[in-house]
Amino acid sequence: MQSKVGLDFEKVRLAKSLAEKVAIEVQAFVERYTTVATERTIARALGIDGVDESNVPLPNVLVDSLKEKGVLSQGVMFYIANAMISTGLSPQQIAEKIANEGFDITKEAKVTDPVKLQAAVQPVIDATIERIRNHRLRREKYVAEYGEDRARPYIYVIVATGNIYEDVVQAQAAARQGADIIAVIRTTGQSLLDYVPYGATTEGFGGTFATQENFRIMRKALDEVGEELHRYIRLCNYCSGLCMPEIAIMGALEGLDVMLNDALYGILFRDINMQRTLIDQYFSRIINGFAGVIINTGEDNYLTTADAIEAAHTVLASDLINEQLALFAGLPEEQMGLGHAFEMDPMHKNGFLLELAQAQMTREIFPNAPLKYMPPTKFMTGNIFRGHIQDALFNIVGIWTHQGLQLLGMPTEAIHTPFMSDRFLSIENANYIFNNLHDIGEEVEFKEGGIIRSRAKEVLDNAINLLQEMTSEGLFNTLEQGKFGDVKRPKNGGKGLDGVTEKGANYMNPFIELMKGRK
Amino acid sequence: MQSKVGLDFEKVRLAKSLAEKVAIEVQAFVERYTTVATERTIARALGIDGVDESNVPLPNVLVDSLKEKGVLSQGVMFYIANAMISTGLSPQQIAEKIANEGFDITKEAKVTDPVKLQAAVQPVIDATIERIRNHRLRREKYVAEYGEDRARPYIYVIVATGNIYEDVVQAQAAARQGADIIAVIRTTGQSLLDYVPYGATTEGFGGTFATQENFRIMRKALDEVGEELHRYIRLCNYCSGLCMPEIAIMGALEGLDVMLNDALYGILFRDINMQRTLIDQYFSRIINGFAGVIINTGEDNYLTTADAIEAAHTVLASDLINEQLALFAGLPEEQMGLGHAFEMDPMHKNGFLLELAQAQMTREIFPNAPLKYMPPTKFMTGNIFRGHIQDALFNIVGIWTHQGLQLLGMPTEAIHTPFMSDRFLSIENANYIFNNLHDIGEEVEFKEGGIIRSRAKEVLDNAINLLQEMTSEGLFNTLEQGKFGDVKRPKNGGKGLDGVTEKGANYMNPFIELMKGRK
Amino acid sequence: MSEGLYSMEAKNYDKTLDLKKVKPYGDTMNDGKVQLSFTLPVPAGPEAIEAAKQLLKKMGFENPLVVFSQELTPGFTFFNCYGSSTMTVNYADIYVPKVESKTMSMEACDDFIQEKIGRPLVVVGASTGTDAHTVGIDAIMNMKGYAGHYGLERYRMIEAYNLGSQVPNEEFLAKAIELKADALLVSQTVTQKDVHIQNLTNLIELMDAEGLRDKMIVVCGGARISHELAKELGYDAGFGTNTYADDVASFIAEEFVKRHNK
Amino acid sequence: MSEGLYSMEAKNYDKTLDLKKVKPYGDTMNDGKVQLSFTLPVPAGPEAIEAAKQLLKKMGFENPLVVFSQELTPGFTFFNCYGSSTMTVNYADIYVPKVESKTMSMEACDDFIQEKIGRPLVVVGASTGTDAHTVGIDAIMNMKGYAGHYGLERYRMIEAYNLGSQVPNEEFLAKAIELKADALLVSQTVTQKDVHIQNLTNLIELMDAEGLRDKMIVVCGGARISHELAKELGYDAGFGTNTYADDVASFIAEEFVKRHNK
Ligand code: B12
Ligand code: B12
Ligand SMILES: Cc1ncc(COP(=O)(O)O)c(C=O)c1O
Ligand SMILES: Cc1ncc(COP(=O)(O)O)c(C=O)c1O
Repeated sequence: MQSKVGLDFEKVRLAKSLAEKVAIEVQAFVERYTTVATERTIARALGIDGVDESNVPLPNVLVDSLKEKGVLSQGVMFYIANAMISTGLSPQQIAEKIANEGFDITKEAKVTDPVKLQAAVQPVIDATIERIRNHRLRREKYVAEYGEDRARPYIYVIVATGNIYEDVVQAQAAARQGADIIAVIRTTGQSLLDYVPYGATTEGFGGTFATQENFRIMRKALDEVGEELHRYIRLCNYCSGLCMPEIAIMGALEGLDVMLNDALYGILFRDINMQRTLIDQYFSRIINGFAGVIINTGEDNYLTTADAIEAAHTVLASDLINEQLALFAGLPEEQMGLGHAFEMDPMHKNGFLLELAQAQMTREIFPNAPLKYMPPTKFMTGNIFRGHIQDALFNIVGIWTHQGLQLLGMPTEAIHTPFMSDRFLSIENANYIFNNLHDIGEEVEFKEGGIIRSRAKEVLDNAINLLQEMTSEGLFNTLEQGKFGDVKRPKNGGKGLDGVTEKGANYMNPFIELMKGRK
Repeated sequence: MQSKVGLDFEKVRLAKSLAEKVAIEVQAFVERYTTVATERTIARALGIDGVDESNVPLPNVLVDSLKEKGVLSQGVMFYIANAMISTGLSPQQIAEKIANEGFDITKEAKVTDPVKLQAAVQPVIDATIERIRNHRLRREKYVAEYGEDRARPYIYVIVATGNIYEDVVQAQAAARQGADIIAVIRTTGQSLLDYVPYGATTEGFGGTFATQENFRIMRKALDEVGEELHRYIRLCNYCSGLCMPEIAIMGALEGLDVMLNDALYGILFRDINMQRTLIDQYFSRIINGFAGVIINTGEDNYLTTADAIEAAHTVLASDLINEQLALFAGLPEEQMGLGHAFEMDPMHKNGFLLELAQAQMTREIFPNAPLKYMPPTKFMTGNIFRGHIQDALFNIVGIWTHQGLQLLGMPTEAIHTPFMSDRFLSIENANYIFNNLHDIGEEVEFKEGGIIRSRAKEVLDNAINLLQEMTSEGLFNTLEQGKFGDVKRPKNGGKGLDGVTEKGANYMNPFIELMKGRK
Repeated sequence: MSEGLYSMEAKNYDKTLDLKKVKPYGDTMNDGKVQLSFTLPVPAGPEAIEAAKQLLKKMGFENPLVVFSQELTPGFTFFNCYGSSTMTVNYADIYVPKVESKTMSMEACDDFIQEKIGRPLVVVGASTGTDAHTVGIDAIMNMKGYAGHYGLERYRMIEAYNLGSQVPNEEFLAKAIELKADALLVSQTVTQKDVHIQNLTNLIELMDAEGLRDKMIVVCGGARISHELAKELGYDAGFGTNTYADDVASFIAEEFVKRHNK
Repeated sequence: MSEGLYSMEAKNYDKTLDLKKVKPYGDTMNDGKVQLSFTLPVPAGPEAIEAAKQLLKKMGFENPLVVFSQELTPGFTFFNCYGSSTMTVNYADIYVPKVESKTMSMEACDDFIQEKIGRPLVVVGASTGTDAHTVGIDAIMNMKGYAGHYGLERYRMIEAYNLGSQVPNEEFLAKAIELKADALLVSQTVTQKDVHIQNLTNLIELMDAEGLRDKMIVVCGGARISHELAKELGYDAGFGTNTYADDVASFIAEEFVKRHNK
């Protein structure tokens, strides 16, 4: 490939190998541990669902009972398999028994032969694997039938009424107007809950609870409107946070297509403990990889706290690390929605040229990734008219550099979560630009030694320098020093560290084997 | 010069020589005639101003009296000079005498020696020349003192309240927001009046009367705000129409900077007789040339009635002819605001690339002309949000291809003449884009054989074909056939033909000699 | 663990749609959300923002929010605002008069005229008064048509005369009489200071005076014309944006048959 | 010849500015022009347009004009409208309470504190409650500052502690007591369902309960915070957009001196 911005692909290779070094260290750490969330995920993968009398989800009941007894390190799978052998009950029945009768699952755990244990749970595991695979096939069938114009970014919009039924109205309206991906924004701070709420929900703040029932309702609504429109409409939700792998498996079970799935986001912007969430991330990405779900990473957020010109290289460095971490989890490049953003001060002279350079550079460094490109947010104001143009420039860069998932900006970004009409105006904006400038990327070349090529080189060079430092410092220290997003996070600070345990002797998670890197 | 769109400059030369042929024929015709408007212009240049009891302007009183007596062909200058010699009165006093006392100026016209006649009027002529020159120097002094960024188009906005005093408020507001040129739109249909109203006016429809007093009021207001801002603010008005040279001289006397000045516009869009207005145009352009006034031509209008993709070459052909006609009138290239427009259906796939091609092509074909670039109007709707983006794309093409005068589009184009806030939003739009994409034209190259280069070639080729036809048909026939703007106009149809007369034996107009091609 | 992080109080208004009391919709039924922008002739500052909010309250908005304000020039401040309207509209009871003809294709219309009338209809159109806009009337009449709909000149059973723009009403009528027009088409684009109302009214008065009003079908059109307005002014029909020749031709043909129904 | 082509009737309203009766301004004083956009939960069509117009009339608009309408999804129609408001505001009588301190430069402020107080002031800030937005409080406190104004951490005579975001009020107060804070800074960005009002009120209640309210200067800020609102909620001052560290530092220093004025 010939680089349009004059990238030196030797340097790109260097950057990737440095990022790999950083990631190897993280990965070595991560594989030694499990967390309450990871264990609840296994519980869900074994078919455990529902809540107890006081609305506590059964996976929490189960995992908390193990934690209280200090045996979480052996993992859910070990105890459930044992209990299935000893009681003949299904995992769900076992969980209900714990909730209703105070059944002590740890007492009966006598079998330690992994072969026997695995045999006991195999039918349940197979059912889960089958269900996830069927959703993947369902998606592939729709896409094959309807087709799509891959030269344009997907039009990606959010709905955020707080009420899943109102969300459906908004989502179907958006699909009819031209949206390709609907993201149901989670209620404020759900990422900090150490459980996933249950059932259909109608009250949230600036977003709707991510629940399995809500996923199901929206999936159905989008399949319906997709059939009406003869276009496959993708559904997106958020698994970053304290329940990362749990939401991932719920999404996989309900046929979601896109998941925000990034430990770094949680660390930096939600003050979630870094050890906890990096461990969770590993399993969550294995699941998303297997389910054919595109993940999104959150580097775009760095530019909401740090300066978009000064800190552009931190976005790239983080994307490179995220790529390596995703590869370790067996997630194919085609599912890596690595994040970046259009966040420069609109008053910056030639700022558009810098944005263009960065977007094209990112495109070329990750040629197979469906890059997630985030709109201006920081410099959006109550002036919706100017805001609409900022979004138009963002859309121009999107079509020009073939971004993958274009999260549309809304003119009312600085004011409120989108009205139905805001979304209409934004989709109209994107459709207009994507069509009217459709082939501009193929038409235009960038001058040697110009602002654009120089900028691409500068950002890559700076990212390499940062990665070089990181290979000696390690990711954890780098985060402690505030290199990303100007936010400093202590290794043992933040939320959720008490949910982490080293894996014990009997620990088992056959899903990793079955799902990692597979379809 | 290297063409960015791969233009063949041999073809450009061919096109210009064809256009010259068309123009020569027109010019030969034009020089043989005079008109009531041209004669009123001479009257004004001799200092005649004011109105009679029934509000008829004195230049009209004078010229009508000659026309009634059937001696218009000898021209105003001949009679005034004679009357000055015989009565010792000034031209103004003579005109008043005609208005008040029914004085018959034709009776006393005995002197026929041009040298004697010229000597009589010389002091009056000198005063006029001096006054116009001083305005030119005034402008040059301001511009030298304040400086300007010529890499960006001038920001050109209209005011159109109907009330000159309200216009001043709007104009000063616009200047403070960043406007470089203020055009005071004329009241609807003033171009069809065969006189120029007198005095300050406060009631017009969708525009304010062009009067000499209104020019003076606005000039003063703009000089004031320019001093406040330390930027020279240009004033624009309209002389196309039945009073073309008359308004030109009024503008020259009051220090206007830009004048819409195009016979073709009047013919096609106001149904003004083509002979009449082409004759008037000649003198008007001589005046504008001398006064340092940038003229604007109206080719942009063609695309409001014809299709912007199909008819692009008619705009170019007409610009080429207008260039030649302007050169015949001694108007330097640096004052030729040749018109073109961004008028494609926004839903056209890759339409932006075609617009870009045409704008760059026009830029290169007229490298020294301060091209006037008109915004989308035809495809503007009541959707002001989408409209604001259409205008943003227009602004992008403007900065990218270094247009000269960017007449800003207003989001409310399809709704009403601009509110103060509409203008603010439009100027904000342009300032944002011009700064944020400032050097894009230098950064970017167009692919060989791509859509952009092919389009430029196609339009130039089609224009050459059309000009080739026109060299045999002549301009008049071409207009009769509806080749421009899909509008057909008969040679003897339209308004104002009865104001045309062949020049007589004693006819004289020393201003042509004194002003044409001079400073 | 299960204690919610946030209070979950319901939005405290009825969220069902009542067509007798329709309210604006932001993202929830009956939330009343409206966006407004305007300029006030006062300098920027907290007092200006307060003035804008008071204005919104007078218009019946709850929770007025000034999200942007900017002084445009000394003494004039621009605002962008949001608010929840407390006003409702009885949509169920709205009745708007509409052109009642069914639009036929060109071929169908020609056949209809041939069969029911047996001779071509004469249609004379113009952009009248001081109005110089021709694109609208051209869209309806010109051979080549508009947006894929052929114009009246192409109809086999319509004899169409397009007089162009800036045609005074007197001239227009004279020509109509001369051509024995069955129908007149008047286009009006400029509406500033209601110049179109005056001009349209004037034509009907002239026709009344000459006893012609009942002899011809008279139709007007333009971006700001509605059927309702046209009826008020004494026209047989009015057409706004997104009208095509087939709409007009069908109306004229059907109206003609209705009138001459033996 | 002199007969005008057009009637020249005056705009028939008073065009002088009366600050007791301020009206929106389009391009002429008192023309009342306002732009509005909104969605109604009804299908597109003439009835929808009529409904939009009726709504505008109820809001007090004359000549309501629907210039654009589009069905967003079946049953929901978006409108862009213009109208002339008949409402007026008495601008002359508006009084808005404002922060009364004079903003000093960082150096001047440090000198002022040194001279009048003689010791550094302790300032503790946070984005409290469930609010995760830190950029606002960082803009005020961080060393590097914001838009060219250094933050409080850089002030020689201010000891600044930034506790970050999502800090519960209890924790915030505990820390303030521990650090012997002279002033508290609370940032609130999320305002959905008035969560900020509840959270801000709760802090003051806690302080009252512990008898701390008079011992500390308490200031809040955020994009949707006004001084007026802050005062209502029991704070000493409130700061909105375009606030910088120097505004806040000056206020705190002057207020401190005022209170401890012997
Ligand atoms: C093109 C144009 C021009 C061209 C006209 C070229 C020409 N030969 O027509 C030129 C440049 C000459 C021009 C001049 C002026 N214009 Co002009 N112009 C426009 C523009 C950009 C487009 C109008 C158009 O062609 N629309 C496309 C046609 C197809 O749509 P339509 O007319 O609505 O027609 C459809 C229907 O309404 C209907 N229809 C129309 N007529 C009829 C008749 C019948 C019988 C039927 C059945 C149906 C029907 O069918 C058509 C097809 O669907 C509009 C802005 C805009 N974007 O709308 C301004 C606009 C109309 N112009 C405006 C103005 C003010 C002027 C000027 C007065 C400006 C000036 N001071 O110089 C002048 C003078 C005009 C005059 N005396 O009349 C204003 C009018 C404001 C108002 N509401 O009063 C507008 C809205 C721009 C603005 N924001 O100021 N203009
Ligand atoms: C950056 C950002 C984020 C970042 C925050 C990163 C961070 N660490 O801060 C991230 C991505 C994490 C985020 C998350 C969310 N956000 Co957010 N976010 C924004 C954004 C784009 C910019 C805010 C900003 O940084 N402004 C710049 C600063 C400098 O301005 P400022 O805060 O107004 O501060 C100035 C003054 O107000 C004042 N000031 C502020 N605080 C204080 C305090 C004192 C004492 C003083 C004196 C002065 C003062 O001084 C400052 C300097 O002048 C806005 C949209 C926008 N363009 O405004 C949305 C926005 C604020 N977010 C919003 C929402 C809804 C959310 C989420 C809830 C979305 C979700 N469902 O996931 C989440 C969760 C947040 C939570 N629980 O709090 C909404 C809030 C709507 C509302 N009014 O309630 C907004 C308006 C976007 C929208 N249209 O929906 N967001
Ligand atoms: C990677 C990632 N995950 C999750 C979120 C949203 O998380 P929360 O629900 O915490 O707001 C974001 C928001 O920007 C994100 O970028
Ligand atoms: C060359 C030219 N002259 C004059 C005008 C305006 O003339 P009128 O006053 O007739 O509207 C235009 C308007 O577009 C124009 O392009």
